[in-house]
Amino acid sequence: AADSTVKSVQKRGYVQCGVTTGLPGFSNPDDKGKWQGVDVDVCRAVAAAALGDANKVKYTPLTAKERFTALQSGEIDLLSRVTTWTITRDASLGLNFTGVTYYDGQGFMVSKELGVKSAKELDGASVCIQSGTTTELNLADYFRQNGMKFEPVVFDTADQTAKGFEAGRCDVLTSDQSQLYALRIKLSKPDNAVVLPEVISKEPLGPVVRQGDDQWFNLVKWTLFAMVNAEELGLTSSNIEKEKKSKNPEVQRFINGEGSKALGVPGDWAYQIVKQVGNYGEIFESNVGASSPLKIERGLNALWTKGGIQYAPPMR
Amino acid sequence: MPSKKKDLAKGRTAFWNDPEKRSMLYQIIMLVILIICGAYIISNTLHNLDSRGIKTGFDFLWSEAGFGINQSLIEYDESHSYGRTFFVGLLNTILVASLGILLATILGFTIGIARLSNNWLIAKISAVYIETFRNIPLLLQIFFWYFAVLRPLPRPKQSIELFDVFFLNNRGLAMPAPNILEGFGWVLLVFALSLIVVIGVKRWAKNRQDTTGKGFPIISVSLAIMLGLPALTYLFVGSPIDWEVPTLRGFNYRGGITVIPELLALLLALSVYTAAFIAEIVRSGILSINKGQTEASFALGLSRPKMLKLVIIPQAMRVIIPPLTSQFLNLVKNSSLATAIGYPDLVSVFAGTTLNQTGQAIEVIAMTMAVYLTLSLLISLFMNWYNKRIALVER
Amino acid sequence: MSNEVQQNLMAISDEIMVEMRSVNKWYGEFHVLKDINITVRRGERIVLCGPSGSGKSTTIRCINRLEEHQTGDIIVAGTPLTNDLKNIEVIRREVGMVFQHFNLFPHLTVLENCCLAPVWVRKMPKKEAEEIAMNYLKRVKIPDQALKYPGQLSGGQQQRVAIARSLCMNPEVMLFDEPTSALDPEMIKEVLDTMIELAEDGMTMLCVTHEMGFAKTVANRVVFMDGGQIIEENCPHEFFNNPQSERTQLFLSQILQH
Amino acid sequence: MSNEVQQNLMAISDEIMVEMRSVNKWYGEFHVLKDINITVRRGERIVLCGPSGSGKSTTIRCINRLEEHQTGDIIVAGTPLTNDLKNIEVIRREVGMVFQHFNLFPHLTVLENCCLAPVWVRKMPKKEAEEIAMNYLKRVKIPDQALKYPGQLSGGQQQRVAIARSLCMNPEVMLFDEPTSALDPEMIKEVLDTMIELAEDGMTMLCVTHEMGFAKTVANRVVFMDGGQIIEENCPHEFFNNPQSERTQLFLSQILQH
Amino acid sequence: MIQSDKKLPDLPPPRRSDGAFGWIRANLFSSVTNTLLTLLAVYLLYIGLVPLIQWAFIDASWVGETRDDCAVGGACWVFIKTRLNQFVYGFYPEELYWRVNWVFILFGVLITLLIAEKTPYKKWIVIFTLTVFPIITFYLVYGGAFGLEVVETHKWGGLMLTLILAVVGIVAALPFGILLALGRRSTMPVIKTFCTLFIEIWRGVPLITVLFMASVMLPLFIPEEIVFDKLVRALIGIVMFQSAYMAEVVRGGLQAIPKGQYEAASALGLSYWKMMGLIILPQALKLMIPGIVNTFIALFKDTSLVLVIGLLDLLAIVQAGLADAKWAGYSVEGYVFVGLVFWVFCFGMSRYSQALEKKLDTGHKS
Ligand SMILES: Nc1ncnc2c1ncn2[C@@H]1O[C@H](COP(=O)(O)OP(=O)(O)OP(=O)(O)O)[C@@H](O)[C@H]1O
Ligand SMILES: Nc1ncnc2c1ncn2[C@@H]1O[C@H](COP(=O)(O)OP(=O)(O)OP(=O)(O)O)[C@@H](O)[C@H]1O
Ligand SMILES: [Mg+2]
Ligand SMILES: [Mg+2]
Repeated sequence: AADSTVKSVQKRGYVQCGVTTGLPGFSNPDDKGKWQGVDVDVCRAVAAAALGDANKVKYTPLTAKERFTALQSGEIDLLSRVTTWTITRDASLGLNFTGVTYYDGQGFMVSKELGVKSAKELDGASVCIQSGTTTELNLADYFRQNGMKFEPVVFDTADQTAKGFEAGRCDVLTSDQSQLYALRIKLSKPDNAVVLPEVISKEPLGPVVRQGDDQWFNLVKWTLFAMVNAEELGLTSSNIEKEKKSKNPEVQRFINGEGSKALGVPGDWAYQIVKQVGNYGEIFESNVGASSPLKIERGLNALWTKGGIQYAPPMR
Repeated sequence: MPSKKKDLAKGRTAFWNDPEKRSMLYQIIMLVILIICGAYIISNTLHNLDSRGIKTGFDFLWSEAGFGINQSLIEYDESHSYGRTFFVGLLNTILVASLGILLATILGFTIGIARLSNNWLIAKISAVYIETFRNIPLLLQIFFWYFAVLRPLPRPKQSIELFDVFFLNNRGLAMPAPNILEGFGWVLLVFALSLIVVIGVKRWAKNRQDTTGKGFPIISVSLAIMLGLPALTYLFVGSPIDWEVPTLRGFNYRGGITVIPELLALLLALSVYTAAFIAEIVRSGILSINKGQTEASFALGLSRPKMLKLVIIPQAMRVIIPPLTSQFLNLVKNSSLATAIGYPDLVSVFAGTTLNQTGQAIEVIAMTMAVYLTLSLLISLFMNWYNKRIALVER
Repeated sequence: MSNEVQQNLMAISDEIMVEMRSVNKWYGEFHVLKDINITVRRGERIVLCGPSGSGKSTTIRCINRLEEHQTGDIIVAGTPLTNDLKNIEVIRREVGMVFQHFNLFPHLTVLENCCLAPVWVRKMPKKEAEEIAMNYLKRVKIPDQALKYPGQLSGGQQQRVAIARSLCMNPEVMLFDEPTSALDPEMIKEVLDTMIELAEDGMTMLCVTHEMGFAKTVANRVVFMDGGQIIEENCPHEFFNNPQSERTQLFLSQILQH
Repeated sequence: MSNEVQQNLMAISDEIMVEMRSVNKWYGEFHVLKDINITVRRGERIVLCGPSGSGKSTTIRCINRLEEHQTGDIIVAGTPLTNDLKNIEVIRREVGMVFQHFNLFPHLTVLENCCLAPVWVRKMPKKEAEEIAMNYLKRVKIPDQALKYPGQLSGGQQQRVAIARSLCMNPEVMLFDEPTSALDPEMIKEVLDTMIELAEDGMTMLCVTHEMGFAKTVANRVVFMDGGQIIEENCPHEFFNNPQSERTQLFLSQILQH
Repeated sequence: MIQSDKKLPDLPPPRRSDGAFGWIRANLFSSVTNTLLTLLAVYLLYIGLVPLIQWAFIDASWVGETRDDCAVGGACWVFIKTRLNQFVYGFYPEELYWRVNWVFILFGVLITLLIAEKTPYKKWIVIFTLTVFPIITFYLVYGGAFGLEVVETHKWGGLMLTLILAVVGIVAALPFGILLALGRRSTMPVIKTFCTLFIEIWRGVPLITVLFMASVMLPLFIPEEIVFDKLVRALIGIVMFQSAYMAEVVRGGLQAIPKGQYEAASALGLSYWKMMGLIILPQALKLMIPGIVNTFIALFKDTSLVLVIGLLDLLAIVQAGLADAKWAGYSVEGYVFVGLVFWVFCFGMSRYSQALEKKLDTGHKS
């Protein structure tokens, strides 16, 4: 009965975006309160596409356990909060995952002095973990499968989890690997902690929207694809102005905003994304990659052309 | 005033002037408004649920939970159902709340009485205690205690040991757990018997005290009987309990019972905080007792502690109970802050992880609120009953 | 009747039960008791009277240390009243006190009220204490109320329970602080009668009261206080018929007119 | 003086101001008022007396619906007292009431106490209400206290304010429920004097009181109640000197002895 | 037998001959138990206070900009100092602090005027505080009129947010509380039942579940078109919760008004609402002030719970600051600071309410 989300976002003038309560590299307020990170840039990209202005976003910090309720209830338009794509979530929570912004896997971080080299040695360990995550489920599976015991110590937020780990409440902190790196730099002595090599699960992280609004779903989905495609096409925030004159038909289609009618957004939507936010590679590098404190390798998240699995359907 | 008589003839009361009919009307209006509001909310909710593709229902309670919980009073592991997580959380809430009530009451009464001590230093320290702890948010205190408890405790390898069976470290306090073997029934039987004996001895001792005035060391004797006889039987039937002593294996002590530090910290925070309020209640309850009662007790030669015990506190209880009840209720509700430090209470386990894994917000929140309402109601009922029982008999 | 009672009264022994020697007391800066000297012998019955605020209550409350005096000596049944808790304890056992507002313990039955101190202070067996209590309750004529609570009794009955409660400790001296002034007129008599009986049995009594009839009937001496001092002290006959001081005369004229 | 006042009083008209016809009232199962019949004519002054708990207060509180009666009719100044809020409102405007405990509004000054009802119930302009109030305050002899708060006045002064407050509504009938019994003896007179003056001015009054002097001085009739019934009703002279019923005699003997 | 007929002089009380020593003896060592207790207390104070003072003052570092300026072993107040603005204003734009400051100043002045004994026109100040002041505050803090730039609520935080939540919560809860209390005392069964249920249900559930509901579930219950700000939703939750508590305070106040006041008012012909508005509530409200202040203290402390729904109140913003790797390891200082701020506010208020209670106790005899 009501407007589609695209319409109501445009009427309202901003995108309501659910993010974490603070996870460096993904969504974290700096000391001025300005939000930064990959997830935040996704929100900004959606705003750039829908409204032409990447700054028209309101962030709602959510704990892991609030996030789906907040999305279901309509409090937020878009959940961009390191959320793992699983079948239950996709199929039975009334939600739709729009794609994968980051291919992750669950790992372990231990304190160096324990001298543990492999996750297989963790029998009987206390594990700090964030509540309401797939991590919580994977962990149980992994230990059960390997016939090991563990004691879960469950916290509400990433910060608290790190605090608990630091205070020695547990031997291991488990989370998605990217987050482990992010949390590690929050420790007072980051060098005392090591991330174990094992990856025990697939954690494709991506933005989520409510089911039943295909236009909005498509917009978010194609915002992601646009960013990947831009990287593939070599379009960056600095060169896209110049590339406007490019002869490459693919670039032209990109800049002219193929599909804008159906998505219900302005014609330069893809251009605005790259112009104001950047392409996927840029976002990755500046937030979690080499030019960030996290220094995470591209790995799986490299373009399919470069040995990774980031692949976007063509824009035509 | 004949003019008045005319238009106010009896029996022709306009219905809005008849208080009964008027109140009827008000109530009907109120009901209608309530029903409309209710219907509006429900229809909105249904519509919203539908348009957002959320399925409702309690089926999820029977599906496998798949996550671990680090403290459970009933058997639980990942393969149990979400429904069971509800009971795990519920029991954990009840555990911390009831221990908290017990501790807070003891501490609160002690400090409330100490506040009135004629030792200047003690009175002042109690005052400082009260003013400090009741004026700082509980959440902050919970964080404080958590880190205050965690920080000085060693890692498991360097545990503080007591008698080689208790081990204290930052994973908690590991204690031996009893494994009951065959023959233990005898011990229980003897224990029951010794209870009966003790009751008999108590009767006899009271009788003797009443008739001859001679006291009898009833407490030590009954303790001896209650502990000694079963202990002898225990040895006689060949120690039918296998104490499972925790041992350090891998990262931590295995086996036995572990009291996790979250429980300890939460318990400390809740009881220290609530005790400050209870102390004030106790103090004002005591002060509300007429000065004449104190004077009469002194005039009879009672000492101060006896006066408090026999005369003042029993009377002050009447004044204390109602506000004490609301402190108990507050404590139960405040135990929900457990979630801040990861103690697996109802809010943390059920309204937290389970809600999140299943996405059934309405059902889960409704069940959680119902639990707190029920707990509150039970406590109120009990305290009201108790208060009635101790009410003064008057003409 | 006056004579009759006076004749029935037992002789006064020479033993001094209460002695106050130049006692002074201040409330903060306010000088309430000025140089009070009172001697009470065993078996004596003394009535204290005087206008409101003259320090009567304060005087008798000093005797069992409900108030602390600052200078002067108070000696009760041979024990000097000092800061020593032991002495205070001893004295309080020997001295019974009855208050204007009864001050019964409302959460205990009449019998329990009476037994409380014997059991907990004198460590008497409960059975024995109850027997004694019943005896005294009979004496104040309310044995049938023993199992009721104070709240269920009339004011006069309550005051009689208070008297019985004090008697249960078997005190050497009884202090009364306006025992009838909170009572309705019909009840005053029953309490006064109880007190008169007590006097007939030879109890040493120190009694603050405005009941001049009682003073005439049983007192050996009447002490008149005003402004924190003792103005006049005399046997009742002289005191009422031939008051010496002007202030006494004024007081008597006011109180007897009433 | 009695005769003098009686002579000064204005004649009683035939107009019936209050009529109670076989009024019955129960509190739960307890039958408090049994078949009460009272007729008060304009200018009449009636004193209700009787032992405590006999239902005097209840009777007069029924007249302005502070209590609801269950059977029988009450007609006040021509208006029948029914469930009709309009009627109740009309009656309350015509009937002033003075309580034992004054019930002044402690958060308002004396003047505001007096003006409240005229302004809010009679919708009188504030100026006018204040003028009237000052008039009545003069009449009860405390115009100089107008700006004080009730808490700053003595009991007697408070009761006179309460009377003035009622008068400000210009009532046809005044009800008094033991107006002097919460007062110290010195103050009783000032309130009684005010009431006597009011009577002299011809106010219709229904008064529950134990002040027999007042009854003798101003009452046209004395009504004696016991156990919820009217036992006897007579002019004061007959009532006091020649009581008919035994219960009246007993009551009088108790109350006059006091 | 005249003892003395002349009036003896009033003498000054004897000075304690034993001075301070006597005081100590009487108050600390009057008996064996007392002596033991005193010694125990002194010992506890010694092991508790000495390290605390050492840490908080003697070894503490006060000046500097970064963690390197902090000495080891003592408190590092530098952390608090560098972050103080954020702790007070949250992420409110720095150049607009003056707007918040004006509100603080105005609020302080109004409160002082209200608390002071002899302020003239107190009634008008109360009305101003309850009506005009909130509007001024709204436009100053939020903006959006008179050429003031809008500052979104998600930028609000710190002490400012804590105060806003608490003050708005209590002020808005008062009218609801009064209605609920009147309803609960009503003789009409439907209204009475509704109000009783409403009050008891809200009082029976924990605030964090209420906040959780308000923050994520409220949109489920209202039409999709209506959107509330997150802060507003938290406030709705707090107000609902608080009005139930307020209703009980009001009910207590109403019960303390003697029956005679109702009777006198009815006898004068006042209708129910006039009686309530003119006679009963003005008196009851005065009696309720201590209760209201106590509720306010409770609410003020409870505002810290909004951190579980992601609002950055004082406690949350300090915690966020603690998460900054640059300052890792100074959490104790952070918590001590928050504790101290809350304590100062709550202690001040509780003293005020105690003083009021005492005044009412002695001053209400009429
Ligand atoms: N605790 C106290 N602090 C200060 N002054 C007091 C205290 N108790 C009594 N007073 C004052 O001491 C004086 C004597 O009081 P006391 O009660 O002994 O008088 P009283 O002769 O018993 O009078 P009454 O007949 O009214 O009982 C009075 O002026 C009284 O106001
Ligand atoms: N609200 C009530 N509920 C039940 N019984 C009541 C109530 N009010 C009064 N009564 C009873 O009704 C009877 C008459 O009361 P009422 O106050 O009219 O007596 P009264 O003649 O005015 O006595 P007093 O001289 O003591 O004022 C008494 O027995 C009283 O206990
Ligand atoms: Mg006295
Ligand atoms: Mg009466």
